[in-house]
Amino acid sequence: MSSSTPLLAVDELSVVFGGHGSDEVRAVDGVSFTLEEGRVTGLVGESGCGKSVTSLALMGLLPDRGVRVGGSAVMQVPGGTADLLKLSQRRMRDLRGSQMAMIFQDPLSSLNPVVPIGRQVTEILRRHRGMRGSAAAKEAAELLDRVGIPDPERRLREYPHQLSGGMRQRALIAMAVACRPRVMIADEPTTALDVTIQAQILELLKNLVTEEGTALLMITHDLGVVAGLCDDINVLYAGRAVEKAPRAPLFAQPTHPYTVGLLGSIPRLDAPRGEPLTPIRGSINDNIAWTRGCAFAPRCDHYTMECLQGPPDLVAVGAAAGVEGGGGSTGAAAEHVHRCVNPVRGADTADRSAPESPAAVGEDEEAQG
Amino acid sequence: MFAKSSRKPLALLAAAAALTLVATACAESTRDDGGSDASEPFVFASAGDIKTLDPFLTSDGETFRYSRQVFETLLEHESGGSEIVGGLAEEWEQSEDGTEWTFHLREGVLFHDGDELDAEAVCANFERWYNLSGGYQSSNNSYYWQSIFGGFAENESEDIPEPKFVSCEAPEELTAVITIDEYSSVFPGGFSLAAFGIMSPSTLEAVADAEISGEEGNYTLPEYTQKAGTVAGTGPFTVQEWDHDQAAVTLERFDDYWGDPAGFETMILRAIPDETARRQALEAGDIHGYDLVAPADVDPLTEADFQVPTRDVFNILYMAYQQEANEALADLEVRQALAHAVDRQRIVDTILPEGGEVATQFHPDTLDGWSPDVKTYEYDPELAKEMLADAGQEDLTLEFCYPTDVTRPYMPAPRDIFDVIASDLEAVGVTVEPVTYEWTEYIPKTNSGECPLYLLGWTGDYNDAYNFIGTWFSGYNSEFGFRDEDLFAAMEEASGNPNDEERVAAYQDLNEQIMDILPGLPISSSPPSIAFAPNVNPPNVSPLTQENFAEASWK
Amino acid sequence: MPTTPSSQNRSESREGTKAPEPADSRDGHTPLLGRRAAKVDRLAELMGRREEGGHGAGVWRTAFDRMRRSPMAITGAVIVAVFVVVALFSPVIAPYEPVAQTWGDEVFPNRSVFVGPRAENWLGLDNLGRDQFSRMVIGARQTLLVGVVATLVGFGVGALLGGAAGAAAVLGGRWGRQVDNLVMRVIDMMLALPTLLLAVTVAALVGPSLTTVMIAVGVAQVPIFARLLRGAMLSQGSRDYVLAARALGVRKHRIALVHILPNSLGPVIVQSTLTLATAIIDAAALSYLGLGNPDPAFPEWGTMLADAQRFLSSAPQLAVYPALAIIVTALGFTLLGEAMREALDPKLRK
Amino acid sequence: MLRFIVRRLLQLIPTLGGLSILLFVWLQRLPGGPEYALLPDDATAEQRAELRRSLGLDEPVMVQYLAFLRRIAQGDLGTSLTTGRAVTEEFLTRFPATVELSVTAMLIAVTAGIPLGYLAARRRGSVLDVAAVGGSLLGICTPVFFLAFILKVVFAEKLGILPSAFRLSPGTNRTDLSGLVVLDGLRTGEFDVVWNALLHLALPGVALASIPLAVIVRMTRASVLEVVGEDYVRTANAKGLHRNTVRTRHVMRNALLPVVTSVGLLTGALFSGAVLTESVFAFPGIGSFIYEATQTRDYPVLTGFILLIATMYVFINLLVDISYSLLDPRVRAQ
Repeated sequence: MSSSTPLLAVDELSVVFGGHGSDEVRAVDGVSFTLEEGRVTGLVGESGCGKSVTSLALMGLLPDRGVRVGGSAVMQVPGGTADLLKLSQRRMRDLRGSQMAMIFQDPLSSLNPVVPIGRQVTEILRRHRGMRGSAAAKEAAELLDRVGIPDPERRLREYPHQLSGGMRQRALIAMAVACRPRVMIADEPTTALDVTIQAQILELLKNLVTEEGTALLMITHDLGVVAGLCDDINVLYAGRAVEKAPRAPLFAQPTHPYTVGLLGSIPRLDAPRGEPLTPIRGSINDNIAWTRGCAFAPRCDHYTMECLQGPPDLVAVGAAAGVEGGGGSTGAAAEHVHRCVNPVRGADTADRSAPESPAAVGEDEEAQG
Repeated sequence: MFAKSSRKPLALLAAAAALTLVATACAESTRDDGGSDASEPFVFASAGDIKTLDPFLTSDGETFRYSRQVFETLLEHESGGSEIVGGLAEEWEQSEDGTEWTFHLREGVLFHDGDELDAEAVCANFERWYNLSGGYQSSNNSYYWQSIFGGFAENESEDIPEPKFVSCEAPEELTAVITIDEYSSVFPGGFSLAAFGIMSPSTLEAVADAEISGEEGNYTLPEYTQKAGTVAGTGPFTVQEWDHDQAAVTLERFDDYWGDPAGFETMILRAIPDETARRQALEAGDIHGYDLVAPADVDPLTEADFQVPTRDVFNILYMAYQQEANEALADLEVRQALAHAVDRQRIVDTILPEGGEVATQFHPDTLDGWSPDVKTYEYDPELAKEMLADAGQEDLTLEFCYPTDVTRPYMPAPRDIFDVIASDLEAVGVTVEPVTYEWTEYIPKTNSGECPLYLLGWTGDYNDAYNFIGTWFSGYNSEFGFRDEDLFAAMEEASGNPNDEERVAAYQDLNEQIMDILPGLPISSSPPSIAFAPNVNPPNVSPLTQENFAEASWK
Repeated sequence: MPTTPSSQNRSESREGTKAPEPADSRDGHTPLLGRRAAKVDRLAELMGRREEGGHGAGVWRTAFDRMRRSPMAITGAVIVAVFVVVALFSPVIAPYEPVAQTWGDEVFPNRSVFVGPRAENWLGLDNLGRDQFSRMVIGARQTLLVGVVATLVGFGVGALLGGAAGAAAVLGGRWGRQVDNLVMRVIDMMLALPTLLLAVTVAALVGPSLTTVMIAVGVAQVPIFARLLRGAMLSQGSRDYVLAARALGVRKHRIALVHILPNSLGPVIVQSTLTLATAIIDAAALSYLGLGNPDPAFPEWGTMLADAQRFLSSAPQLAVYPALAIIVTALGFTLLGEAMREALDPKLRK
Repeated sequence: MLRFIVRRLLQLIPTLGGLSILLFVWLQRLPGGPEYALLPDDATAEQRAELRRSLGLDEPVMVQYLAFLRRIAQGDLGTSLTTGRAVTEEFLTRFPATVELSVTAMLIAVTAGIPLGYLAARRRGSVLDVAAVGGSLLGICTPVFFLAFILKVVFAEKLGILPSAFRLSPGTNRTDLSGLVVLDGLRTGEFDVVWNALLHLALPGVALASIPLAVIVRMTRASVLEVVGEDYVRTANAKGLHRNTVRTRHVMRNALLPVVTSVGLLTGALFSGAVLTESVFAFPGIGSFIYEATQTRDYPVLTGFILLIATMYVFINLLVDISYSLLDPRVRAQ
């Protein structure tokens, strides 16, 4: 992370749903990261961990009522910087689509079923680039062509239900890149697609980043996607970052049990035959409030009483557990940080965790019951 | 984002909606509050649309209200009364035996189409009626002819009575002589019936070929009866249009009328079936008068300056005992017990319009033939219980019919009257099983004798006792279901007696006989009300409900 | 560090966790097994409160829980409960005979003299001197009867038709689809007849009576129930569990009766509640058209309202009481039905 | 598109055929058979037999049914027992009034209902929303005839600002082209007639609109709430489109689809409501005529009108389906 000022610096972002005291839910809780030109930053975690909420908060697309957003997200915009979380709705509308764009998970439901594709592409050109009529249509066709949709003129007249899944996602990407935004957020862009199409779409995204120098925030639960695309990775659990690191160290030396667990959930070709997978037990719902301890503790094989004494802080890997001071640091000093008092130690990550698990399961009757 | 947006297009939509509402709902500033403009049409609401433009074909009161303004009869009733006076005939006389009626017609009477009235024209009408065939011979299409003049020249069905009409001759231009086969007290009253309105010779020519097609119960009336333009009478109004779509008949003043010209240039008769809706329409200024005012509405209307003249009493409401429908009713003691059980005074006091009174006999006291000496049946539930016990009918169960959704001049709020009587009967231990029919079904059901107890009444057509008691008790009648040959014979004899005094005495005697055998319980006679807007000079109201609207005008 | 919401919370909860600390420290000296148990206990304690939310509870249970918190459902349920209680115990509640014209000599409708509320007659007298309160109370029973029977007619016939069509469509193969098609055409036909018009015609042709009203209103609801149940069964039929049951060789009619039908009844039950409201209103309309119950011994709100409209200007209360009763009762059933629908609708449950 | 319409038209055949069978059976199954309904009660046995012969009731059922169909096809639905005119003629003279009233009611319901439902959805939980939802529930639960009555008492009887009865003030002269008073008046330039007719339409129109209005408000609200949460609305917002573009092209365009369908289904409720509303306001349409027919048991009118209304209702829904398919490309594709 050598460049001077990041394109978008997110600091202590928090999103609270519910508001009126009763059932307050902290969906995102003090998440910080940066996006830089030409780099891909990943937000990884199971569904429900706060990834999508983070992206929607940055785009200003969360509903107005019943939501409190805290922290800051300073972005380089033409003529200076702006905190996305504090901009007026009107200003955000101007930025969305032109400076920042978003690609959504389900391409079918994300396209208006009763409006032709062409209209949905040209409306953004008209809005931000003032193009109309045939000029807009021509540009739209070029955009579709650029994202790899064959016979774009015909497709422009068609409706979303007439397109295949991959085609729809390409159309959505075409809309996202229509105004050459500087920041692009892709929220699980490949989850709903076939594997072969997934690869094509990822390739397309990768090319766009390298060609345009766009900063891409990649939100996914798929570690394969992360490994193939992301430069920096943030692992989120229950609304907080539990580990963050550049790609290489994270895959080589995951330290947070959750990250380890995620990696352990993937079948590996090089694993010995007959060796069981080591999934994380339970679901994202089996957690406790961060304020009471580590939210992951109920699912963690390594937790101790210490984990339940209060919220652990984000510290640089290697720092002693419980030592204060690393919290909130986002600078270059701590490239690899985690939020754990009982980190997994050692080098050969995934393989290591494997033998430990059965023992743990055997001891704890609730694990599989 | 979504929730804080500006509202321009929506505001437009909302504005459009508001405009529509305003356009439809905003007050009518130019609304007439009076009717001072003489050319403004006078609108009168009746309970139903007319059935036909030719009154001969119907027995429907709403049609007659129209036809009395357009057609005239040989004889009429005095304005506001029930005495028979000259109509198209200035004078008339009957032969000794009462079979020959000579009419001296008014001079210079013009039909609406320009024809002149003469004896030929009168006879042409009677000859036409007498010679009708096909669908016209159905009792549905010639009810009054059959009840007054019997059958036709050639009866096509055995059910049709023998003709009483013999001939109509015109010995002089303005003298018509009508011959019938024997005297009956229905004459001369029968000549005043609205069904026998005289039409112009040209009209008769035009309709000579008109036929009633279709089957019994499913007749299609000829076009001349449905569309204005063909029929022409001599009345103060001409019929301009019958708008089926609006259920409205438009009448125009006939400027060449022989008598005083009509007070209104235009008069519209319009149907509003619901009595409350009629009152509201009058209050809202949509109409200027209506008939059959509910008793409860009389006071509020009067307080609000509307005019509610009361007609004289010329009707009877009764509860009939059909003796064949329930054996118990064949026992005189039971009939009497039921009579003692009903508090008729309460019905008169609380439900009927002011001016109503308890009836002692099947005959209003305003008509000759009423007897002061009939047997009376006081309200006495204890006595009623005793009598029922004597008759061995402590557990009597009776079906009791009443009509729904109808108001008759003699019977406002049938259901209320039924409720009161039923509760009185229950109080003396009779179990009442209520049965209801719509009016059009009620008449055939009660006529054919299916109801043991039922409410019905009668408004007189003309001034003769026979029009009341003769209607019911001149022979076996399935409405009452009893045979009393002495009574029937006496009735026929009285009716055939051309001597007025003897006849009246005979009727008084008959009334006493009837109340002794008690075929039903006369309940009341009550004056039906009619209402007019404050700015109308109303016509003289008629006990026969035969108002002549030519007498009315704007104030 | 700025006092963001998160940091505030953190300090709060630290205080909150202090209380159980002694227990934890004592555990520090206990053997391994005990320590583990303590860990589990502590965890259970921390997670404890979320268990009540209950993920294991059935659809109906969760729906009920949701309804308990919905003001709409509570209002509706209270109205319906009051109505049903009044209807069931009406002879006990009514102070007088509803048909006794006890005060008949005090009311003069022909002179617009009416008697309003007073000590012995809480709602005054009607136009024939009967106690209005007693009539209203007894009327509740008649109204309930009409509503329930009409709904049962609609439900019964409709469920039979719709259930047969649905079962045939889901399980019957080609024959089944044809049966379904036939039944649905019949239902389409019935749907093409506007409900009240259908009821009016039936009532006009059969003659006015309480039975007529109940049948007419009920018949008008048949196609709605039929369509609803068929639709629900079709959507259930395409669920995986049906496929699984078939794969396991469960007999077809057993699948239909034991699996599909019970799972499809939700919307139909909701509709029954809503239909009760419709039935009460439609019955009132039929009474207004003169096709209602002619027997004054059994006062019914619709008849009372229709009958009292003629006194609206001189004694508005006579019409207003039954009108309000009808509106409030119908509202009660509608609120309850809508709340049930919302509670059961997975789309709205988010 | 054409194929779609043709297919829908073909689907109508069984429905209408079934309807005719239903009515035919009805006619046959009438208590005592049609000869009892058509003849006075005191008719003789010979008269009944004669009628049976003349109605062809002694023929085989299939022959009778075909004859019945032939008569329907020729527009012969019998003759009214009370007026003696052909049922079809009665229907046609009264139909324009009901069309005018229904269209007015529908216009009121749509122009007021959609914006209201939209605003209620947008300000969910606000006073407006509670009022709109509560009001529409109340609207559904209030008997139409009672509402009509109250409107009449307040605006016609007490305030006296609106007429309480009829389609036009009696005696209004107008040129009749189609029976549709407002349209005719606009075409001939008789604007006083138009105004007069609108005043007469106001109260019955509002009364008749109550139920469709309530339904449309609730549907629009629910539909908007659902659509607002859809992904494509989020996409549209993420594109930075203007609010109005999002609102019209993305939200309303989709939210109104179910409302369009409901408009078709609501015409049924309109016909039912017309019976009540027209009779309260003495509005001379088919509704008040049906009301009178129920009073007089005018059997041919009742069955004939029911058949015509049902047919019309089927065709209106066909039109709605077609317009729906124009609005929703997904339906067209199937």
